Amino acid sequence: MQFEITSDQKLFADTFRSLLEAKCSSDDVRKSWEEGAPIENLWHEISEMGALSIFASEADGGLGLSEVEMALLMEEAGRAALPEPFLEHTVAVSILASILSPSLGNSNSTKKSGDKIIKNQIAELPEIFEKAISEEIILSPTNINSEYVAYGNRADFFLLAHRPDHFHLLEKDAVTLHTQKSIDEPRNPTKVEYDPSKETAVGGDPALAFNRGAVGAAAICLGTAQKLLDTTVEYVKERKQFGTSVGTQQAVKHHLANVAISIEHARPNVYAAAWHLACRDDLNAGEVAGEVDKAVSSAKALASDAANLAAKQALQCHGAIAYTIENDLNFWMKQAWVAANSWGNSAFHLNRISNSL
Amino acid sequence: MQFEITSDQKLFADTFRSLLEAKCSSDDVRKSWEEGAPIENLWHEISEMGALSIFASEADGGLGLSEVEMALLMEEAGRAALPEPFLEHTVAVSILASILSPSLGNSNSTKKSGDKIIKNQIAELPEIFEKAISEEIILSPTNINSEYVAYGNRADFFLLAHRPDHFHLLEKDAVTLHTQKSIDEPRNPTKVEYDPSKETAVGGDPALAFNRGAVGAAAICLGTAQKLLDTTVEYVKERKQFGTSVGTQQAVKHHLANVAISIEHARPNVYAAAWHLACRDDLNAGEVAGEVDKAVSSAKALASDAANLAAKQALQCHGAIAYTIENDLNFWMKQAWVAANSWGNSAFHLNRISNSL
Amino acid sequence: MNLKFTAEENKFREEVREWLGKNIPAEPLPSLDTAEGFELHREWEKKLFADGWSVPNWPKEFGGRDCSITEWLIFEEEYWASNAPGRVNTNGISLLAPTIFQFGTDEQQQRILPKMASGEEIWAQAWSEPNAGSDLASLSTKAIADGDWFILNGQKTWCSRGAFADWLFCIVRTDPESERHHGLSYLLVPADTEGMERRVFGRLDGRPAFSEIFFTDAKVHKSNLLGEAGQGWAVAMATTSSERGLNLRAPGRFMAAADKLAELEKELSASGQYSKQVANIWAKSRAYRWVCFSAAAKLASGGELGSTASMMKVFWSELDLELCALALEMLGDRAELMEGSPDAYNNSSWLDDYLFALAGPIYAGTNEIQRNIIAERVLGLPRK
Amino acid sequence: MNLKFTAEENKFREEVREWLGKNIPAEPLPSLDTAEGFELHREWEKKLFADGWSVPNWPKEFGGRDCSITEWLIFEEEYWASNAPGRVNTNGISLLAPTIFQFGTDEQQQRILPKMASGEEIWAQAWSEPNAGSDLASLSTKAIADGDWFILNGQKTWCSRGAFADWLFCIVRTDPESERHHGLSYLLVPADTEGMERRVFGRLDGRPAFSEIFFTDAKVHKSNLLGEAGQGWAVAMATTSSERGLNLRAPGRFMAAADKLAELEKELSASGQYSKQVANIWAKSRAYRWVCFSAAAKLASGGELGSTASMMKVFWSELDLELCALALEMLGDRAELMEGSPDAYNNSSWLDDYLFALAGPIYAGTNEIQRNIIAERVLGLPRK
Repeated sequence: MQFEITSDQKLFADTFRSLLEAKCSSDDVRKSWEEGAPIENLWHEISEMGALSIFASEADGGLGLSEVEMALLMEEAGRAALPEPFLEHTVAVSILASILSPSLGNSNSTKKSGDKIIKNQIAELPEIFEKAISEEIILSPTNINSEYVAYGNRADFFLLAHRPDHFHLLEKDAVTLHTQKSIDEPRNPTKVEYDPSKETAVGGDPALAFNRGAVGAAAICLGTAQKLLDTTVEYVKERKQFGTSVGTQQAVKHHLANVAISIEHARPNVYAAAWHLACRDDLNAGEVAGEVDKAVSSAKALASDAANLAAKQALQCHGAIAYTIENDLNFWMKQAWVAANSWGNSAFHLNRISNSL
Repeated sequence: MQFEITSDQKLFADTFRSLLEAKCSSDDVRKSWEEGAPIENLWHEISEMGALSIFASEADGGLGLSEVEMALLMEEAGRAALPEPFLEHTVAVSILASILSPSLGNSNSTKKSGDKIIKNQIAELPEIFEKAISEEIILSPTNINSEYVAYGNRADFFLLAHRPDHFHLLEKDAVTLHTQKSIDEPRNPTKVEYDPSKETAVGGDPALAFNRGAVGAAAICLGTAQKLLDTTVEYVKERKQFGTSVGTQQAVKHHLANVAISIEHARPNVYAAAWHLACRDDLNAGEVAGEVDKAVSSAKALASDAANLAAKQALQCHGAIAYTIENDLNFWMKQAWVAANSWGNSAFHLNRISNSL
Repeated sequence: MNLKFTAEENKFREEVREWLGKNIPAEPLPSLDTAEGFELHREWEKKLFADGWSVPNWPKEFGGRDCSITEWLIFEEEYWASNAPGRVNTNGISLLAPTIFQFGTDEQQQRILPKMASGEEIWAQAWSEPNAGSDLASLSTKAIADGDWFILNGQKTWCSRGAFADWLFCIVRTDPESERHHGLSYLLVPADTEGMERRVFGRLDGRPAFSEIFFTDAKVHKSNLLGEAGQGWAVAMATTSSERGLNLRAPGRFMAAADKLAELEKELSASGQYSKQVANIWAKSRAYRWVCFSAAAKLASGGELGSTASMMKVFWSELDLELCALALEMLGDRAELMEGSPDAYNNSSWLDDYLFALAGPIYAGTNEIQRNIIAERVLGLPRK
Repeated sequence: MNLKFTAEENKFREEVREWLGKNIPAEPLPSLDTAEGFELHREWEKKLFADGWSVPNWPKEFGGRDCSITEWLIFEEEYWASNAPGRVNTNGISLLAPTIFQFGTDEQQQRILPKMASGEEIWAQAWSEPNAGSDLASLSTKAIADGDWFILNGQKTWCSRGAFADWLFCIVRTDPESERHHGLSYLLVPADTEGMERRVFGRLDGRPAFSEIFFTDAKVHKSNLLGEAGQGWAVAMATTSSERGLNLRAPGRFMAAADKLAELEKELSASGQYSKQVANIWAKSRAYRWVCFSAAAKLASGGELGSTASMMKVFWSELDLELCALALEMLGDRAELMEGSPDAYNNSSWLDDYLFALAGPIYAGTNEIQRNIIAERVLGLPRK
C-alpha cells in the first residue's frame, strides 16, 4: 500500500496545468463560450503533450498510462474549466485502444480486460484509432446511463452503446444529431439517432467506459471545486463590507472550511477509484466488480457533493457579484453543477452502492 | 381563518406554566429522576387545575376542551421536563371520554367522531373514567405503532390496541409487564402482555389516539426545544473563553439562530395540527383523513427535527459542561431525543406523508 | 383559534380560481427578463388590473379590493397553483408600495400607485452600489439639492428589472458631508431622466435581468423625494422589513412548487429514494403556510413581525433552494438543459427556478446577516 | 501510487485476524467506565500486550512490533471489524505516548512506556479546568518548584477515565507570574499523590466516566516533568496534533460501524427509505480510509499533517454522530432503551455509541475552533 502520486505523475499533471494556465485562461474560456468556438490551437497543444493518448500503448504511439493519470489531468481540466470534449474523447480512445490491443499493458497492470472484441470489426478501426490519438478526429462515447453525448456537436465519430454489452462506431454523417443547449454552454449534449447493425458493432465494455467517465467527471468536480474555493478565498480577503474584510466573518470562514474539508475528503477517494480501475484485473478474484464499482461510486458521490457545496458557498460568499455572466466565477459554478450531475449524480451512485451493500 | 391563540387558551397555558415553575423546578425534576419517584403532590395539583380532564365534557366534571389546549399544556410540560405520564393519561382519557359520550362537544366542533363504541363494554367504565379525570388512577394507552407503553410502571389501567380497530381495557393486575430502562429515566417504557377477549374490548379509535399522541409529543418537542434554546442563550452570554463571551462568536450565534428558526417554523404547524384534530368532523368531506394525518405528520416531523437540532446545538454551545448528568441540561436533551423519537419519529411521519402525496 | 376559512374567504378563493381559470395565457409567456417577455408580462399586469386582481390587498381607490391579509394569502395560493405568469412589477408592488403608503404624500400616492397597479409604470430597485452591497450604508451616490431639483452623480448596480423598467427607486446621499446612515434620502427617478444611463448585464442564465445605472448631473424633481430629506435610511428600512416579510414570498409559491415536486417524483422515480426528501419539503411548505397565517393574525390584530421576518426569510429562501436542487437531481441528465433545448423538461422551468432561487439567500440582506439579526435581536446575544 | 497491500501487509492482516479470532472475549465486556469493566479492560490490555498487539506500531523495546503506519491502519481495521473490546488506555497510548516519544528522557521512556503498553498503568488526561475549556491557555493550576518537587494547587476537570486511572498527564502553571501560553509545564502525576483528591462524576449515561481533580499542596517529583519547564504549551500542542490526527480515530472504527449500519438497515427496514443515507455514510467511511492511507504515505515519506488533522477531526466526528443518529432513527422505539433493558437492541450499543459520539465535536478542540484553524491556517483567511 503506497498511496502517493509519483513524481512522474505529478510532473505530467503540472505540465498539463502549465499548458492550460497559458492557453486556457479565464479570458480564453470566456471567448470560447461567447463565440461558441473552441480555443484556438488548444486541442493541438493538448495532443502535442500526449494527453489524448494516455490509454494508447507506447508501441501505438501513446503514453501507455492509466486511469490514475487520466484523473490527474481531468482535475486540471476542471480547474481550468477546459471547454473541450477532453474527458469524452479520452474515454472513447480507451475503448478503442483495448479493442485493438486486448493485451495492452499499463503502468500498474500486466493484464487488462473488460473491453470485448467483436470479430467482424470495422476494417478502418486502426486508422480511426491513429487519428484519434493524434488530433485529427474527435470521438464521443455514449454513457450507458444517459441519453446524451456531451460535445456531440464536435464529434467526428461516435461510440454508441446500443446494448450494455458492446459499442457501435459510426461516423457523424451516418447518424442524426439532436443537439441540446446546456447551462454549461460548450457541452452541447446531443441525442444521437442511429441504426445499429453487425457492420457497426465494434465491441468494448460500456460498463467499464461508464466507470472511467465517472472517475474522470469526479476528478473534474475536484478541480472545479478547488478553483471555486481558491477564487472565493482571494475574493473574501479583498472584499470589504462594514469596514472589514468579509473573510474575517466567522460564518464565511466556516462556509469555506466546510468546502475545504469536503474536497480534501473526496480527493484521495477519486485517486483510489482511478487506481482500482487501472488495476481491476489484479485485484483478488470475486471482489473485483463490487470493489471497483463501489470505489468509483463513492468517489463520484463525494466529489459531486464537494463540487455542489463549493459552487453554493462560492456564490454565497461572493454575494451578488457572482450572480452574473460578467463574473468569471459563472463558468466554474456551471461546470460544477453539470459535472456533479453527469456520469451519474450523487443519488445515482449512492443507489449503486446501496444495491451492492 | 383566525390563527390566534385566544386569551382563554393563553391564560390556561400560563396557569399551567406557573404551576410547573413552582412545583416542577429543575431541582424537583432531578430529585424525581434520582429517586425514581414522582414529584410529591404534583399529580394532585395538575388534577386540581383540571388538566387531567381537558377532554371530559363539563357535564362529566371536565373542561370540555380540545386538542388545541392539550397541545398548549404539553408544550409547557416539555418546557418543564415534567416527569409524569401526562400525555399518555390525557390521550387515554380522551379515548374513554368519547366512548362514553359519543356526542361529546368541544369548543370548536359540535360533532365528534372517531372513537367507536362496543356494545358489551365493561360495566365499570363510567366509574373508571370518573377516577381517571380526578387523580385516583392513571391510565396508559398503547400506541398502534409501538410495542411499548410509556410510564407503564405507573399505570393502574391499560388501554391496549390489540387490533387497529379498537382498544381493550385491563387493570394492571390482569396483565404482565416487561419494563424497560429508558435514557429518559422516568418513562420506563413497558411491554404489556395480555389476553384480549370480548370482555375486555371497549372500542375507541387507535388511529385517532395515535394522532393525538403525535400532536402531544410534537408539542412536548417544542417546549423542550424552547427550553434548551433559552438555557443555552443564557449560558453563552455568561460563559467566557478567549477573553470574551462565547455568545459573541458568530458560529454560536448562527447555531442558535438556526434553532430559533426551526422552532418558530414548527410551532404554528403543531397548533394547526391540533386544531385539525379537534375539528376533524367539520372539515370538508373527502379531505378529512388526508388533511388531518398530513397536518399531524408534518407537525411531528418538524417538531422532532427542531427538538433534535436544539439538543445538538445546546450541547455543542455549552461544550463539555453539558456532557454530564450533573448539569440540568441533560434532562431536556434526553427528553428531546425521546420525544422526537416517540409517537412516530421524523422518518415515520415523512413516510406517512409520502404515502399520501 | 379557528382555521376554517369563512364563507367570504371561500367565496373569494372561488372567484380568484375562476378568474385565473379563464384568463391565464394558454402558452407560458417568455421570460420577463427579455425585452419581448417584459412587455407581454406588462400586458398581463394590465389584464389583472382590469379585473381588480393586480393588487387585491390595496385600497380600492388605487386599484385594489381592500382584501384582508388572509385573502391575499388565499389569492397567492390560487395564483401560484394555477401556473399563472410571474409578476413583472413585484419590486414596485412589494418593496416600494408599502413605503409609499407609509411615507408618500397624497399627491405621490395618487400619481404613482394607480399606474403601478395597472402595469403602466414598472419599477426597479436601485439601492446597491459596487462598494455598497450588504453594507448598504456605505453608499456614495450623491443627489445635491438645487432649487426644485436634485442633481445626481454616482453609480448604482444590481438593479433587477433595470433593463426595461420605467422608474427606479433609489437611496442617495443628499448631504455630501454625511456618513453611514445619516444624510441619505429616498428618491424616485424616471428612467428617461437626462444624464442617467443604464448598462444592462446578464444574470447567470445570460438574460438581461440587471442593469448598472450611471448618473451624471442627472436632474430629478423634488416632488420625487419620498419622506423627508436626510431620513432616507429610516424610510428605506421600512421597505426592507416588507422585503423580508410577508409581502415578498407568500407560501402559495412554495406550496405549489412542493406539489409539483411530488408530481415530478411520481413521474420520474420508482425507487422511492427521494420520497423522504420530497415529504420533508412538502411538510416545510405547509409549515411555512401556517407561519404566514399566524403572522397574518398578528398583523391583523395590530402586532408587528419585527425580526420574525428574518426567520421567515432564511426559511423560505433555503426551502426554495433545497426544493429546486432536488428537482434537478431527479431530472438527472436533463437538469442542465436550457430553454430552447428540444428535450428540456417543462421548458426548463426547474433550472430557471433554481437559478432564481440561488439569489434568495443573498438579496434583501444575506442569510448570514439575517442570522446575526435573529441572534442579536430575537435571542439577545451580544453584538461584540 | 500502488494501493495493493504487499505480501507482508497481507500476512500481517492475517495474523491480526487470527489472533483476534482466538482471543476476543466470548461475551462483550461491561463498560470500561464502570469499576468492574475498567479492570476487565485492563486484563484485556494485558492479553493484547502479552502477544505484542497492544501497541503494534511502537518500537519492540517498549512492547511494540515496529509496524508501519499502514500496518497500524490494517490492525485497526481488523480490530474494529472483529468487535473487540474498547481500549481503556487510549488516552495514554494515543495522546500521551507520542509526546513521551518526542520529549521524554530515556529514563522516562523506560519507566513509563512498557507499563502503559501492558496496561499495568492506565493514564487519564487532566488538562481542562472549570474556566479553561476550549481556551486552554487560561488555565490556572499552579505547580511551584521546591527543590526536587513541584507543589501543586488548583483544580482540573473533565478528566476522562479519571475515576480509575493510575496516572494523570497535566498541564500546569509553573511560573505563577506568567499569563496565557507562557510559563506552563507538562507534568505527569501519580493518582495516589498525597494532596490530590478526585471527585468522580457521571457522563450522560450516568457512568462514572469523568473526575474532577483537586490539588492541595500535592507534591510531584520533578522526574515527572515532561519536556522543559515553561515549555508546556509547545509540548502539549504536539500531543494535540496527535489527538486530532491519525492516532485518535483510525478509519477501521467507522468502516466497521458503517458495515453494521448497513446490516441494521437490512434487518429493520424494508422500505429503502434509509438506503441513500446509509450508502452516503458507507461512502464517507471509505473516503476517510483513503484519506488516512494518503496521510500515512505523507507521514512515511517525512511529511507532516499540519492542519489537515483539523479537517480529519471535523470529518470523522461528524460522520460518527450522523452514523449513530441514523441507527437510532432506524431503531425507532427501541432507540431509547438502555443497557439492562430486556429488549435493548444489541445490548444498547448504538445508544452507547451515540452518547460517545456526541462528545466528538467538542473535545480535542471544538469543531468550531477546528474550522477557524482550517480557515486561517489552511486557507489563509485573516484572523481579524
